[in-house]
Amino acid sequence: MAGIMELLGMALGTFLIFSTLSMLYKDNPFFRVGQMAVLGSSIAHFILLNMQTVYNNAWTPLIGGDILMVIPLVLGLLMYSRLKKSTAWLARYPSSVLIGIGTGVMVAGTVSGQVLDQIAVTITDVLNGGGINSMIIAVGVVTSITFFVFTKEHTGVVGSSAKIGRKFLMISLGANWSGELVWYLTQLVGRLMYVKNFLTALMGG
Amino acid sequence: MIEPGSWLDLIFLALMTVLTNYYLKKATDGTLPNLRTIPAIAAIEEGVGKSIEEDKPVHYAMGASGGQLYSTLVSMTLTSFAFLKYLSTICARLGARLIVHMPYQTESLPMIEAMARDGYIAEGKEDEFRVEDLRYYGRGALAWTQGVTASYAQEGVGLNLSIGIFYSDCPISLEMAKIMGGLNVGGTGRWIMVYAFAMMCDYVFLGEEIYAAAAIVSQNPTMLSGIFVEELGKFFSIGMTLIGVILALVGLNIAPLLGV
Amino acid sequence: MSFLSKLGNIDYRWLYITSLILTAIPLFVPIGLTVTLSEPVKDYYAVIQDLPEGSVIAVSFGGSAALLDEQEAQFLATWKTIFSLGHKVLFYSTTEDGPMILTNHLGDKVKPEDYGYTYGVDYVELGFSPLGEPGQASFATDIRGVYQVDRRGTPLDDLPMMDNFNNWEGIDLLIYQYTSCTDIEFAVRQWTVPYQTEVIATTLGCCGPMAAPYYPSQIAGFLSGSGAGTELEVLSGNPGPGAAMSDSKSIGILPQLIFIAFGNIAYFAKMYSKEEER
Amino acid sequence: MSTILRREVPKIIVMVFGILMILGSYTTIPIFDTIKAELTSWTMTISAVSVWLGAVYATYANYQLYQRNKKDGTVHLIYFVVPFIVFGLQFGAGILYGVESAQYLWYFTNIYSNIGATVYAVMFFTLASSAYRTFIASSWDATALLAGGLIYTLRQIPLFQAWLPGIVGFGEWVMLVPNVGGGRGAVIAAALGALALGVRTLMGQEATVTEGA
Repeated sequence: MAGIMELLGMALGTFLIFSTLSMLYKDNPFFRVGQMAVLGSSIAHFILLNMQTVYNNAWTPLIGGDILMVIPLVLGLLMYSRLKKSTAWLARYPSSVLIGIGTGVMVAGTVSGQVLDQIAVTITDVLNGGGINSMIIAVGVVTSITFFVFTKEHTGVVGSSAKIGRKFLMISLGANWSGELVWYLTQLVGRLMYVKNFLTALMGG
Repeated sequence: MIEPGSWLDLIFLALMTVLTNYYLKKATDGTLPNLRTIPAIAAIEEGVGKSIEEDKPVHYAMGASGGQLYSTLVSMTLTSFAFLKYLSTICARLGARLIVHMPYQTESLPMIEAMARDGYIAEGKEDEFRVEDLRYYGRGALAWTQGVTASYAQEGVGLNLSIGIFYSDCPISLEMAKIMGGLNVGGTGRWIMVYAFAMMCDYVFLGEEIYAAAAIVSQNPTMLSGIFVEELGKFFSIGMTLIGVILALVGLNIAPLLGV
Repeated sequence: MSFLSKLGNIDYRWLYITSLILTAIPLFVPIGLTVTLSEPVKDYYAVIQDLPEGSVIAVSFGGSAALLDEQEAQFLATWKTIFSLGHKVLFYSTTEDGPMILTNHLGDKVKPEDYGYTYGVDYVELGFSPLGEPGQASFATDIRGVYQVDRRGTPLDDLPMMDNFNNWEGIDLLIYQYTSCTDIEFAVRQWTVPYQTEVIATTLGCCGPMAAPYYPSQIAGFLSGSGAGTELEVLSGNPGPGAAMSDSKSIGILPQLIFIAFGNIAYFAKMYSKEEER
Repeated sequence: MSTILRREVPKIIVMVFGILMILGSYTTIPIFDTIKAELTSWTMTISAVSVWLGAVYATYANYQLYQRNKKDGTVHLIYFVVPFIVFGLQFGAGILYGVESAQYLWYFTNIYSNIGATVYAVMFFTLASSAYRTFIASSWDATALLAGGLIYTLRQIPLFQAWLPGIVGFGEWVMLVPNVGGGRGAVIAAALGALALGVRTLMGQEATVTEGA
């Protein structure tokens, strides 16, 4: 049998499930209260976890002698300069550090991972006896890239290729929709199981 | 000294750098050819007009996780910033209220405020910029989608422009804006979520189109130059795939040339 | 407007309510449908099975508590499979929720100790670090650069399993678990491409199409969604939460399919009546 | 001077840090590997330190909303205080007992992860209504969208796996062949777009990095 706190938690959870779903009918105060509760919970959770990250990744190494850790701490604090108009520009420094690092990593990984390798895989599939399927994939790759060409009007050969590419893209979009739909349906089943478990616990099951 | 198998990557990057410089020069001279039109760009201003007519705010959504500065998706974040600045300029010029639904990454918030404010400054109306219309919801799609939906319901939605890094948050935000009568315009570079935009938006930027559109709306020659560089990359990809497949059919493998 | 045309304008809320009711019914009245196995799942299972006993598996765990309904079946069946084969496991969490989920799983649902495992010798849990792609790259080259201590605060050098083991060279298989669909690229770019580490993946159903282009050349097998979790449960003979969900999904989807049919009937009815008018 | 500090220095920072990361990826020189690992750990710290900034924006917006709506009744006072109460209780539990304590997990499970899961459930409905509206075979493009969606849906549902044995193979084929063809093309195109922007950024030519009030 569930304890009182567990039961209370499940009751709160069940209320929040229905308050969230109620928005599908129309806006209402229950939805709004639930939304505000989530806002508080989400920010609290995020702050706590980040405080833990600061403690583990920066503070502990710093007091352990890793003096370099002062730099990211100061850069992080500079973000707050945005709150005052006269100092707002200082926030560009930490932003630039992050963008520089992000861009460097992205550029280095993207050339092979998402361009050259993808072309190579398309080719080797054909080479390794992928048969008609590998040819269909190759046609899909070439024609769908053509769809994204901006400097040529989509007429003639480019237009025909782009048109075929669009069909491939549409099938892919449909498949993506389907993958998400069934996932979300699973989530709905999970929430209904939660409510069922609450009702069972409430009845002393 | 050079990581084995990285030569082609480096050559590719070096070529892109040289070409960017070349097209930058052409862009500055005003000799770049025209780009095909993307209807969704014109829809943005139309949507701001609609919002004013209906006396409803314009919403800008970057995605619950759309503020990634140090990830591999940083390009999409920067693209989103370009659209935000463009939108805030139009809103300031036409007098529409702009609500920005910010992502959870707090490190991106200073830049978001800067971009949103920039448009108002450009139109000489900084006093009309409202910081309280920059909305923050904490971490996760849960708080973000709930907050955005509540905002649509409570404050109305004229235009909803959604550009950036979207995960499983846009199916709610886009559909709710649609149901509540908003004009949906948007796109993401994350192919997996493009379906939601294709199905729920009145005007959509399909995948990679957001990069091209950002360059066009920025009217900045440096950004336009990038489109031509990536176009060459596309022709290279098409060419390599075609040649590679044809040669593969006769048993020749050019994949090792690609570093694989 | 004809009856058929009206089928295209039904209030969405009817779709919502019928879906809700039909999804709920099988929870009270189970049907018990059979499961068909797919290739990526069979390969996923085969890769773990084919490892020599005592191999080291790294689990990059990016689980989210909010998404457990979709993935818990995959996780539990995977843990059971690994532990029953006696492989060593190095868990590291890339999401905040990761350690909490693992606490629940390893401390309660699938206890490694029940399979004769000893902490520090047969498995290690490294805790959470927000590893994006750069983090994965760092982990692959220098584990101690990212984690000095395990989740319990023990220095890695004090754990027997971590002796002479600090990078990709000590890892025989990476199980890459993620929920953000494009993150599959992190594994490909930072593990498969540079080190040819064998990688299998587990993810959400919606991410399956995005993982597919990398299978089987760069990702040797993958599980996407609770359906794949159910398949792994069947394949490995470890029944779990996946099976219970199957029936509800089967029935809950029906209104969607019917409404799509309605939309098309209405469209073609309108087209037909226009043709008639002409 | 001011322009240099405000515009040029950030540009240089972007370039230097970006190039350091590229060197860390493409060279075998150990120092660059070390720098890359160090910088990576910095990103987490910078990001984590800035976390309270979100709370500032949220509090300000919430307060202003309350000020604007308070004349419409006490319900707005409830909307205003609820996030503070929940924040206080959950944050307090986290600080006092730790984020892995039963006390904290009570809030985390019943509010945070529960609503998180429910939001995904809501998406089932929003996807359903959007499909009802758009999955109409009104053109070849729309038919392709409908076909991709429908076939893969049937493949994933146990009922249809039992009723239509061929659907599993056909659904897999759709996912692994035409979907891969289209998806791979889109991925390559988007990667090139991101790369072009990345190269521009590293050259200090990306407007969004250097502009901004």
